[in-house]
Amino acid sequence: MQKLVLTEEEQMVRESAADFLFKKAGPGALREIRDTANPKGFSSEVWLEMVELGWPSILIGEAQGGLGFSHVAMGQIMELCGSTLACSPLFSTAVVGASVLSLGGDRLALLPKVAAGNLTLALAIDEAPRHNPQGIATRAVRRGDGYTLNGEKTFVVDGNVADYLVVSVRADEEPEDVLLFLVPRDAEGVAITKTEMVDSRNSATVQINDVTVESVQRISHSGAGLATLQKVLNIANVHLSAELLGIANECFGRTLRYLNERKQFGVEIGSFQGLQHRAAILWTEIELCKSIVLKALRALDESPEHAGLLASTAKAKTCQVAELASNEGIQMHGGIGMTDEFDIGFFIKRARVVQMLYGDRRYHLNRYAELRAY
Amino acid sequence: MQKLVLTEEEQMVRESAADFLFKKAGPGALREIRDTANPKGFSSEVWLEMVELGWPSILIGEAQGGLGFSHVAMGQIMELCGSTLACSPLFSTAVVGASVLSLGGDRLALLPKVAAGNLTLALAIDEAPRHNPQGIATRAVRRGDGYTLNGEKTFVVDGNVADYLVVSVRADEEPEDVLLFLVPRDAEGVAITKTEMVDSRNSATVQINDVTVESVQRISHSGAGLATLQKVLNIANVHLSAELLGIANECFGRTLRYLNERKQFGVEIGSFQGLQHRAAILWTEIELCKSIVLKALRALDESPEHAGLLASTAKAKTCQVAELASNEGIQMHGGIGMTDEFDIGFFIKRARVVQMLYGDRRYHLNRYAELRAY
Amino acid sequence: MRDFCYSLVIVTGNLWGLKSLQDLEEFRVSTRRWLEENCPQSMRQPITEQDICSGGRRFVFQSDDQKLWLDRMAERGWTAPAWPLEYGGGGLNHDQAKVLREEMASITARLPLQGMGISMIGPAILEFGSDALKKQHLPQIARGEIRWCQGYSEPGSGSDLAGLQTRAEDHGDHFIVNGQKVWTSNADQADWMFCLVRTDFEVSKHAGISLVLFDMESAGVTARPIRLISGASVFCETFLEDVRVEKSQVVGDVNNGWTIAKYLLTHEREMIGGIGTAAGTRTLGELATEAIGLSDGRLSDELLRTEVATWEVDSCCHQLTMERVRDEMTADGVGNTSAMIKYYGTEMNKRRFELLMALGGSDALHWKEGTDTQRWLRSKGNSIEGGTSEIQLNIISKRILGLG
Amino acid sequence: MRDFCYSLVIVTGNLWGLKSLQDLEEFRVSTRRWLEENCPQSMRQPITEQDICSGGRRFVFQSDDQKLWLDRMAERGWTAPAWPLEYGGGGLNHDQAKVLREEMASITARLPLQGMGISMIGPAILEFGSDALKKQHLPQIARGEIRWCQGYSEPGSGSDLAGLQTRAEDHGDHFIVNGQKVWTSNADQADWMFCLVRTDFEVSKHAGISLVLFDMESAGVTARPIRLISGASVFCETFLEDVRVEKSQVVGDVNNGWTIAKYLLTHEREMIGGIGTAAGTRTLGELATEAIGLSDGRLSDELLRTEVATWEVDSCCHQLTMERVRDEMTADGVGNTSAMIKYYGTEMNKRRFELLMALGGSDALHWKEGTDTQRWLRSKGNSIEGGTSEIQLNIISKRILGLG
Repeated sequence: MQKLVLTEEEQMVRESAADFLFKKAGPGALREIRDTANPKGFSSEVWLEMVELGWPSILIGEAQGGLGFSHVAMGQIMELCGSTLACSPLFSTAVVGASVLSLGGDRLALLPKVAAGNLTLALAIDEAPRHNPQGIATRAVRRGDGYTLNGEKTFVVDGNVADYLVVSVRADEEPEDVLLFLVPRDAEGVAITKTEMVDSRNSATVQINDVTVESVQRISHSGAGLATLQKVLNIANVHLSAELLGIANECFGRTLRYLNERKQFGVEIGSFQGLQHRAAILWTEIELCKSIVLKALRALDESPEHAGLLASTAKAKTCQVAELASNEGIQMHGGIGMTDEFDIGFFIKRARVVQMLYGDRRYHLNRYAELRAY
Repeated sequence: MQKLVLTEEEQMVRESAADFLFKKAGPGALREIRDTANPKGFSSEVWLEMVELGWPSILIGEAQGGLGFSHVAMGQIMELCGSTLACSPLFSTAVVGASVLSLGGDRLALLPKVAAGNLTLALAIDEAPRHNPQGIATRAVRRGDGYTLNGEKTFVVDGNVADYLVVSVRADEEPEDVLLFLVPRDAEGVAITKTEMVDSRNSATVQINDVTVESVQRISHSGAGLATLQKVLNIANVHLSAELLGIANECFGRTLRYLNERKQFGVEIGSFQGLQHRAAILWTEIELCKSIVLKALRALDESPEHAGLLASTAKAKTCQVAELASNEGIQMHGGIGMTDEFDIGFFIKRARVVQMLYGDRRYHLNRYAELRAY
Repeated sequence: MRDFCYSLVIVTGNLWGLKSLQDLEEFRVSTRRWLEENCPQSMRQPITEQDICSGGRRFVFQSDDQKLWLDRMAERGWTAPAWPLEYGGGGLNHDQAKVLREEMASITARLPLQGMGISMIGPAILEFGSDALKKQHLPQIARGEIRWCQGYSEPGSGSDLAGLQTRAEDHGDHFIVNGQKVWTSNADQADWMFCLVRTDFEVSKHAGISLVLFDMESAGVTARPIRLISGASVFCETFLEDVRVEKSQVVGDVNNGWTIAKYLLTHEREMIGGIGTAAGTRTLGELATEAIGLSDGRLSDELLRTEVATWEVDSCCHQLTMERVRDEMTADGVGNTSAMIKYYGTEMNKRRFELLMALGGSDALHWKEGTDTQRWLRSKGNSIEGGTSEIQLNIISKRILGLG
Repeated sequence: MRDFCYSLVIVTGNLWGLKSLQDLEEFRVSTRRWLEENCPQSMRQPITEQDICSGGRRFVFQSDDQKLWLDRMAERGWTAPAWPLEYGGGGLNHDQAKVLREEMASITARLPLQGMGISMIGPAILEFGSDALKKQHLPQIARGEIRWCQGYSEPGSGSDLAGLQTRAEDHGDHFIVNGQKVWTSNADQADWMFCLVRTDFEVSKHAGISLVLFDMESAGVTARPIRLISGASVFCETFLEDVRVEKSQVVGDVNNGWTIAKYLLTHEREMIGGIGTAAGTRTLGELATEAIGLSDGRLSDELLRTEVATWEVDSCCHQLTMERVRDEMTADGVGNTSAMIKYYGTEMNKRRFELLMALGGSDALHWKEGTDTQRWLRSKGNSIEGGTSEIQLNIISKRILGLG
């Protein structure tokens, strides 16, 4: 069993990612995207550089033109995307999209394009405001060799910019399973509405009206759609946990610096034990998050049979701590933390979106208990 | 609507009770009862003085030889019994027992005896470790004019000393309702086992083997047993909330004094902001308890239709705060708080018993939500 | 039995109490009748932020009814029910004022006028001001003619309010004021400011402060709105450059401003503490039922069900505590207990909005003006403005618990 | 791609790493075989408090197997696997010691010997002691011949450990010690004490402390057990009256005891922090299922279900953190992070017992020796002994976060 420390190469990935992201994709970049109402929701320049760094190819096998590197390495990048609030299609394409295609097995041919950064994807699964991957009203009706799809999806991250949508549906002929289809964003009958989000990032609702798909667009083997989706969601949630860790950690770091700078009553506010103890507790909670996130990432690489339980453990814990860290961050910054001019507000906004995506703390605590059979 | 302050006479009851209880029935008295393994579990002298003060007659109507005074007044006494850890049959007899008989309606003739302190009662309803007043396996089978009872009851407070037990049973002829019977403790077929409790107070398990009761021993009107029991439990839980408030308040008061006395690092530990803020939060929570307890007591007197919701609100809140106050009490006392020699340990022990009796925080939060229809 | 029976005798003998209860009942009946006849139907709807009548020179009434209701209430002095009649108030005693509140609540009558004038500087002038100041300002406030803002915080002095640096130089019959205030609510809308300034730099920081009043149209006053994480806000930065303030406009004595500031902070705390109760709106349980539905009569997410019930229990206890504190109120007001009300109320409000966010799911993450999403972000400021939660806990531990 | 691909090259080239992994694998195989052959079956049962072998002059073995297991392990030095061979240890490196732990765990082999000697004073003597002290004490500890207790706390110095007042007067080749210690675990059972004493009253409080060793049978040593809220305890008050301590029994230099004390406190914290994990016993989820049952596959109390799951999630994260901290460990040990382990572990243990109390209902309120009820009360002391939670938070905020 691997030790719970980064290997040398994982550490190098982390350092080079930090180097790049803090320089090019920090909160200032997000502010610019928001204030210029950039319709793409990310900087093409930043994304191109990520591609050049090989990030979209990390999780893709060498046979499909990828690096076949580890979830642990990708998780370091995701954590730092949390710390910097970097906007890009990386998560939806290189984590979620690449995993769907790899695990689905039937559309491997697209993977080299993903690895090369020439194709972006978005997962369109939820239909209600609260995550429920099995609550699918979208229907597939068999028509000749293909299907006709009808339904509506919400909270589709990057749905407004991705080349392809991965859409979950149910067919009357296989009511127990979930079918996953690859649908071009510009297919006839697909209507996309970008949603203005609190974190100023991309999300969309997708209406699917009589959209015709061929059998070849189906991603999952017959009978394996639900299992594939669950595996993808485990992967997604572990990487979201890494992002939440990054958010919490950066919120805390900024707060700690402020505690050492801001003076009231003639002394640094960090000299007040009331704040010290809260900072110490928060630091401890973040240390716990570091451990579970690393463990869950390793499990994706080495023991996927534990990935479900560890994914829910990690998401439940990081949701709790990111909420605490972002709330404490604002409170300890005082009035200045409430102003839009100051960056700390961007972190609480992003935190809540990541918390909610693919299940919040409550969802994953419940799932944890279910997986533990109680 | 009455103001949320004590009336002059309620205040006088409170003061005279404090006067008596702190002098005669404090933790020292409890310690003596424990260390001498007093089989009665209370001091007869203290109980006689309570009788002389008229306490058992407070909730009994004037027509039945009582004072017909208020729940608010009785609640002050219960709160102070919490603060002093006073042992006596007051709660089981003068709060619960008197209420059962008054509300049941069929056995009013016993009330003058209760009012005069000549008869004690104990409520025997629970059969499992966690409160569930409707989970009754004890059966009543009709036999001639009376019934034969069989079953087993647990956590029967004062069951080892009371003259009469109030036993809840179900009969096949009225499966929907609960029947309440008055059973003499020394009736044939009743076997009482005193339980050693963590708070060194009285509790017992009661085995009921072919116990014959006459119809006249039935307390509740036909079809009204469950409703009576629920009303009694509302009353009981409000007064237990008052006791929990007293426990929390006294724990806090003792802790506050210790914070101002104990020196470490050359200063009083109460000068550390980390402890100050926790003390301030605890004080605030206790203030909230004072409000809900007073409101719930008033509701028993003035608007019993709200008593159910307010009883569960009060119990849920006071359970939470008594747990917090007793835990913080020990922690802030440090090592000395862990020694048996010091009194603070008696409070945490008593708190957990009162918390559990007739439903803990979880039970009452759930009941609150049910009563609010969600 | 001794003390106990004795006390019963006293009660029965309380005939004076009964008499005053009768008077109060008559007042209730006449008040109810008057409200029924004079409160326009449109002023009996639950009030939202946009419906508030804040008065002032620039205020534009949203309807004739709104103006009518203000005028009728102001005529009776019921915009400020407890102020003396001579200063435009209603002259009601504590119990009568409570009856008026209850009767207005029973027909959900809106408050005819709200703001810093009625709630903050009015009571302070009444308590500490000269007779001239009372005559000048109170009737204008009660009639809703002048809107006020509060100049307290500065960039360098937030929690440490007494560390303020705005400087007032003595020029004989007037001061010249220079400095910067932040978090001035509605400074860009208000007509007058009550403002803490330093009039003596030589003494200890609490001793050299004065409370002064000036017109916002005075030369040298500039207000600039602040954008918050929740979007546009009522807060401003206010710059004061050589602003002339007459000495007659000092409330109380020069260099005695800190006493009045503390008095006002108590009022403010109590006001903000009430925020957690959100009266008149639907309960959290109802909102939860609507958002996520019931299954078998229970909210369909068990964790949220528990959290909602816990919140409602705490909220009920907090509301009752505000009621109890008011009922126990002495002539000095609620005093330091307002720190508890403020602390707990703002924490409750933050918890409430976190729960609303959870109930709303991804829908609650949409960014739109005037939504709960913005109010959720805005709620984070509740435990900062008007004295942080940490300051409230300091007040409780030092002034109430005697620690440290 | 640059850095990234470069790094891949490095890994492939790490042949040395592979070689050492092979060695480790061989060590694992031989260890497994030896344990299989030498660990008595009865020593492969989960261990409870009563089964612990603490050694010492007065220790009575509970079985022949217990003695056999101790002797066999002591012979290989595996009672203290990482100590040098010359002092009776096993001479294993960090990775080998981990393998030994893992292999023992895989057959649930009990620790052959536990106590203050192995965990606390042994490592301290190894780090700070003279060669004579090492030769005198370490082999005896490793063979389980001498049991130790720790004389740290005093009635007046709990959290402020450095404020201790026990006085050691210099008498040339020895000290005469006078004072009182409290919370001395097993003082009435132990053979020797390691004890903090003040050897210089003139200097700052941290500078005048020494760590001395003495036999508990020395004249003037009296130990008296303390009764706790949870019943009988291993703790004692220890009175020291004119106790003679040889100067050769000072660990490290005179007046340098505080350095060693801090080192030992780190060890202690880490040990106590592990308490929250309760390895080898059933999970809280299993206990909950047994106590309150399932309905529709869910624990029949939804609130407890949530609380149990929350606890298990936190516990998993805490265990992984202990693992991670150990994996990251440098030559200096885990250092100040032990404060986090101690703080969180003890809070977890308290939460666990509160949940067990709730699960047990009224049955858990019965007062019997050796039950979870007593353990629940005992757990309250976890966040006090070995440095309170508040002290741990101070350590974190000052030494790790650099606050104040």
